[in-house]
Amino acid sequence: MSARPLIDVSGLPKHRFDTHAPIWWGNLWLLAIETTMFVIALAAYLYTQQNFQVWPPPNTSTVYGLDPVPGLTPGTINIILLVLSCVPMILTDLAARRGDRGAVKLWLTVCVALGVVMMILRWFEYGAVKFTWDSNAYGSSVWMLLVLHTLHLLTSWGEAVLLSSWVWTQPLDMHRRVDITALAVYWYWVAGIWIPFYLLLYFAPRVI
Amino acid sequence: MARENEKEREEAKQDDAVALPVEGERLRELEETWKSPRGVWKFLTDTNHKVIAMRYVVTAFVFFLLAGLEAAVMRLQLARPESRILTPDLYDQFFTMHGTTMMFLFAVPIMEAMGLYFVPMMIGTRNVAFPRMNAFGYYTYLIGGLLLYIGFFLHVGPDAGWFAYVPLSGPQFSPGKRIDIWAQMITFTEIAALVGAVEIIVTVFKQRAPGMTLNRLPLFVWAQLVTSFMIIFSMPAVMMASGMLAMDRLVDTHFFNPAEGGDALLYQHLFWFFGHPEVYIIFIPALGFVSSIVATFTRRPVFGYLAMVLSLIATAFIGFGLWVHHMFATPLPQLGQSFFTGASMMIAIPSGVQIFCWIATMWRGKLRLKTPMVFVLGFFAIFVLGGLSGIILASVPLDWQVHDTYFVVAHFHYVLIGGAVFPLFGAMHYWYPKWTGRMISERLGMLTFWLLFVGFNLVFFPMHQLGLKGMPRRVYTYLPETGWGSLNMIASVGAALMALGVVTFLANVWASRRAGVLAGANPWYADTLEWATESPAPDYNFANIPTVEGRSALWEMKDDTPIVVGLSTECREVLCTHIMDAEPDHRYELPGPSIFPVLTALAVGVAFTAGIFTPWAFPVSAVLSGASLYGWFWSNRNSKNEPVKERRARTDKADRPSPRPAARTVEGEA
Amino acid sequence: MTTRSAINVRLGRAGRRVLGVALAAVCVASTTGFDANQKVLAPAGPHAGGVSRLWWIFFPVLAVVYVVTLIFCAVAVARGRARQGRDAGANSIPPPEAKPDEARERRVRSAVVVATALTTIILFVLLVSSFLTGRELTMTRSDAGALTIEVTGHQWWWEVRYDDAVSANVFTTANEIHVPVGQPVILRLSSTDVIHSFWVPNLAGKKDLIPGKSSSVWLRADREGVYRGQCAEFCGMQHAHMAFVVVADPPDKFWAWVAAQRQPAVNPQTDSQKRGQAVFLSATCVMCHAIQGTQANASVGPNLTHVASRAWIAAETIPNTRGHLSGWVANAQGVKPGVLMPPNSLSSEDLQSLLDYLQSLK
Amino acid sequence: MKRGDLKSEITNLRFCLSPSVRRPSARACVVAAWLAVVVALAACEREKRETVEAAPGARTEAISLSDLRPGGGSQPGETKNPDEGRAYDISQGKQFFSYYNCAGCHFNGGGGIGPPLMDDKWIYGSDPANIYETIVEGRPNGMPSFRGKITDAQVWQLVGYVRSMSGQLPKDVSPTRSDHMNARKSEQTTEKEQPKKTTLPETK
Repeated sequence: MSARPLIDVSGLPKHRFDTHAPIWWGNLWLLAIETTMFVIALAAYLYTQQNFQVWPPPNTSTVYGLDPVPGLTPGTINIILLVLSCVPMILTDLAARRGDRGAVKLWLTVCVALGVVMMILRWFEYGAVKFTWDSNAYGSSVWMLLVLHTLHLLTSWGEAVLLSSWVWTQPLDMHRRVDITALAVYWYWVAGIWIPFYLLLYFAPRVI
Repeated sequence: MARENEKEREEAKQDDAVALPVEGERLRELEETWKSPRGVWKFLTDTNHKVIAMRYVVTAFVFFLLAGLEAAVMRLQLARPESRILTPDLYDQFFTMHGTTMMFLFAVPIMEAMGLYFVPMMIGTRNVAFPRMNAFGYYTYLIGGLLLYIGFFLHVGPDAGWFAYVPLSGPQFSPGKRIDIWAQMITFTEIAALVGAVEIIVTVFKQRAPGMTLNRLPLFVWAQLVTSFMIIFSMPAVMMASGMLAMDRLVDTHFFNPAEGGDALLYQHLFWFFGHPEVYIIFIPALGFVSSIVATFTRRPVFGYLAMVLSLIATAFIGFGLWVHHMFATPLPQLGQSFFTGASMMIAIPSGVQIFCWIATMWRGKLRLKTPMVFVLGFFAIFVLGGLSGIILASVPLDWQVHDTYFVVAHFHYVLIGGAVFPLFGAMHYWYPKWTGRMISERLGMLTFWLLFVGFNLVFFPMHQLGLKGMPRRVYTYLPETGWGSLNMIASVGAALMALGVVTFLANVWASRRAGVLAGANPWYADTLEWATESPAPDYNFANIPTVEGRSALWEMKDDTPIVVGLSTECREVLCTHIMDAEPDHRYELPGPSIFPVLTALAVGVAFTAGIFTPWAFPVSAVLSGASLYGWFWSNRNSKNEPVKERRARTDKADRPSPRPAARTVEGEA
Repeated sequence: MTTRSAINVRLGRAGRRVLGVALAAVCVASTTGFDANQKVLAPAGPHAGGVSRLWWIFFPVLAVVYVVTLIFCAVAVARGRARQGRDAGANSIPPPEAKPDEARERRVRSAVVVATALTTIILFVLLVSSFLTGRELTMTRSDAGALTIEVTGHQWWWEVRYDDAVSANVFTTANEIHVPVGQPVILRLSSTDVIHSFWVPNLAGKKDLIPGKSSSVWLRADREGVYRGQCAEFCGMQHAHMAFVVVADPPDKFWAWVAAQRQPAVNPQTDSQKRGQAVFLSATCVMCHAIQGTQANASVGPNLTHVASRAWIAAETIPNTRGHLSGWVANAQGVKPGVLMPPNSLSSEDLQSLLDYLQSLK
Repeated sequence: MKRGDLKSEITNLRFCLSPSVRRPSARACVVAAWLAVVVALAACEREKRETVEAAPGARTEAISLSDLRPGGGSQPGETKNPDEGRAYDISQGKQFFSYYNCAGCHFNGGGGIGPPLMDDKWIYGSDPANIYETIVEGRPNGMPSFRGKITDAQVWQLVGYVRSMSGQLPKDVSPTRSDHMNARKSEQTTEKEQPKKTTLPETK
């Protein structure tokens, strides 16, 4: 019997970026799950809308205020910041691809800091909502969307903290470089998914 | 059976011994690297996909037995009119637990588990893409299931049915913690399902053996892939529904309170947007089992590969477009309902195509009627009937009459037991040798089949009739005047037969594990790659990653089919290939055993269990799971820090297996 | 081993055929033997009639499809086994056919294509017939001169209110819906608590009663009779005992019934009845029930103004006899565990008087 | 295909084999042990639903009523509500609260014709026995006596519910929101009021 031909893979690289990497695909499908959850929350919001004569339903809370639409200022500042925070994240991403540990350290830390600011702003965003989740179904939907997005904000921030603590203390190996590019995708998603929902929660009731 | 080809095997062994001398040192290194930890520690830290999947299978089967017991008690209660074996309160808990367990704790997990076990083996890789996440998934599932059953034993069993319609399941009409436990358990076990789905998709996308293009993917793997996509897009709906229900009950939101703009129908839409795809999530993997078994026992590939794959995909797509047929009796516009009638009937076409293709395969093949194949024939007889009664349910006017009656109960048991449990039993007989290294008894297997088949039809065929005679489902008893007594009695007798069938199966599993004929690598002479390795497979699955030259990987393997070398034996390295054409792309190192998956699952579990009682559980859980994720991440470093040589030196004295005898399984038979 | 199991299977297949025949016999036998009037396939009106007609289109077609599929399956098994025997002998395994012969495959392929096309055509026919029936059943609703009845679902009984332009003519009863033969009736459905589903199989398909939503169903009884119906959506502990009847009477009998129902309750005649009324008004009964013409006007439980005219009590769970009524009043939980009616510990004389009174409420 | 081909089929897969035989260890026993622990725990009665009530017997004798005086006096103390630990009974009480038109005077606990029930002021005492007596005996200024109208079991359910309105019961038995208009905070989210004794309101 003749010897079998061999395919020697020992020369192949140990890590590759983007669609080559399993982590990229894992990240993608997790984001698909999250997106589906947001879409379903959106469907619930719109479904609820058909049960009200006036939209948004008039607010009766004299304690917190009468405005039935979430206050605009903190939310707007926050989304601008959220979109802007993608810039240092892009820089982190590019630095990770180059393997430039210094740049990764710098820009990732900027992202973490921005994340803190955004979460503080999100606190004020909650404060600008003058109704509660137990006022009516509208209140429940608005709060659910806000909390849902905050959870993702928190998660992406936690991941950034985790990776920056690694790059500050450990050498930047290929494994972490791929991880950082995956984090970047998540970060863009957290910013991107909020744009339509920001328009929905803050502008649609004001405009229509 | 295994003896029949002993001669050939002996010859083969000799040839083999000449062609491929055992590479002792390399194999020992592989074994060392991939070795699972032992003892209790192993249970908590292991990340081997086979171990995790087998845990899923065993746990899910235990839940199957529990749910089956619940069904048996219900049948006892319904055997005669006005019997008082169960109080209505207990009966409600029993049928809710039965449905919930069968759907969420048995069917979905066990189908995914079969995928987690065999997908990596069928595509020729050594583990799933994210082994620790896989372990995490199992623990979330286990905690969710235990939560539900602990609740049940503490009189806190859910009692609003497996679809828990609001307002009955809402805060006003279901006081106490019963439904809270149900809702949290749903969310929690769905996390496991979603994690498993991501595992399967990424593993299939990135870790196929060289040469296994998408066009050569075994139908089993296609079925698992399609199912995983369905899980990704349907499970979030039920997580949101159960989450909103829990919020309505715990923090006074108004999603389903009509007085404050909420809507009871919103819940039904969300639930069935998941609930109908759920049926296909259970059923499509079973189609994969059927395809594997049919190919093996007809000695040819399944007829119409492309048609089969397209049918699977079509079923998945259409499966998302017919949820409203569960809501035909609600006040919804007529025109919309007609659309869903069309969609519901359309799904019969892809299912039909698959049935026709299998029949064509048998027609053109060389059929061996072993137990797995007989279960597949039982599947034909039962599933086709269930599919046809499904067409009746798809019709709006007919559904007005048979909806929520025993006709529906009959229908979905024909579809789910016929379409999923019979193939599953077939699959368990089929892959038993791969799991245990021994053949399962044919004689007991046939007995199991006949008990289940006759019992099943006795239980569920009369239920069609009961439905037409006006018996609604979910009634804890009925009046003698209704005349439903005799048919119910027949059904209950059948249930006893089915129970006997399951007992026979368990006895068979137990006895064959001890005394079964040794199986060898490929006792059925099947064509997929899981049979290209020892039974049971070693921790690293394959000594060499194989390559594939056709759809029937083993049947089309030639003497000069290449094998892959060069993967490190010093760390858990797998080969990543291109997503479409499966060309080698890069090597990828998988993490080894870790305690953090179970810690993380426990930390998240705090939120879902204690969260029923206090909102403080959520911040506490966030901190705990944050900490354990930190450990997870930090420990996930490349093992090059500790080369295998040192590790071996360290563990050498401890539990190093003694030098293996070069025993071959065939010798064991003699 | 193989031979033995082959024999098993051969015997088994015959066995399966016998079983199939037996099951079919059970099926036929149970279709013909009607016990109670709660049958889908014994229609007494156009709504259930339309569905029943549709059933008799669907059922034979699907039955034929089933039988044909299984015949093909059986033949395929027989052929496959024969080929196995031919190619490999009795005890051995034939070599696999990894690349089946193209020409032969093509012949099979056309058979599969034909089968798929046939499936599609059959489904299309069924779809169209279903659609037409559905349209017919919803169009007939616009019949003029329909009688409107409001049906409200409660855990676990049915409140039935007959509307009238004159408010004095409006009356309420429970669990018993009387309709005139031949006249269409529109039932406006609502629920006060959870989702119920109104279903009277001999007359119409079911319709859900969803809190916060309005729905209605129409029916017409073409034959005199008493048709039993039952809640079809799980609604809690006593879902099993939430039944009702639709009594279809000739119009004159129906209107006589209506006239009687519009009357307030008869005054107690005997001493015992008078004492019974006093018991009713002073004990727990009055907290939940109404009797027109007395102070009792609560609407938590069924209206008892003409309770004695009803054939069953407790949502058609027990016959309205003195013994059952007495058991129900004394301890309703024993009959329907979980029901909201509490047990009543009345003295024996009080109970007998109360029963005398209730039984006088014709 | 000939026999030789079959042989080569078998040979072909040999290269992937490794020569070890292992048994996977199924952990059914672990799961079984878990379940055994669970069964052992199954003594908790918190969610039990008693559907067959004892027929009300000598109910008013259960509590000595004589020394209770408005605005103070001795507390019976000993008498416990049998239903307070069970969410089902509290929710039944909530249902009866609306069925028996308690809300007609007390509204949803906010008070109106009758005194509010969700605050910290208790004219006749906040103990279960006090509330029981208020319901059974009635009180001056309009609270009617429900003696004989409501069964004992239902009175206790009402007592439990009334106490839940001011947050006196554990959160896991108090009801959450109803499917009604959102008129007040739910019983479960009401913080526990510290009961104060109050004197009788002046008669108008």
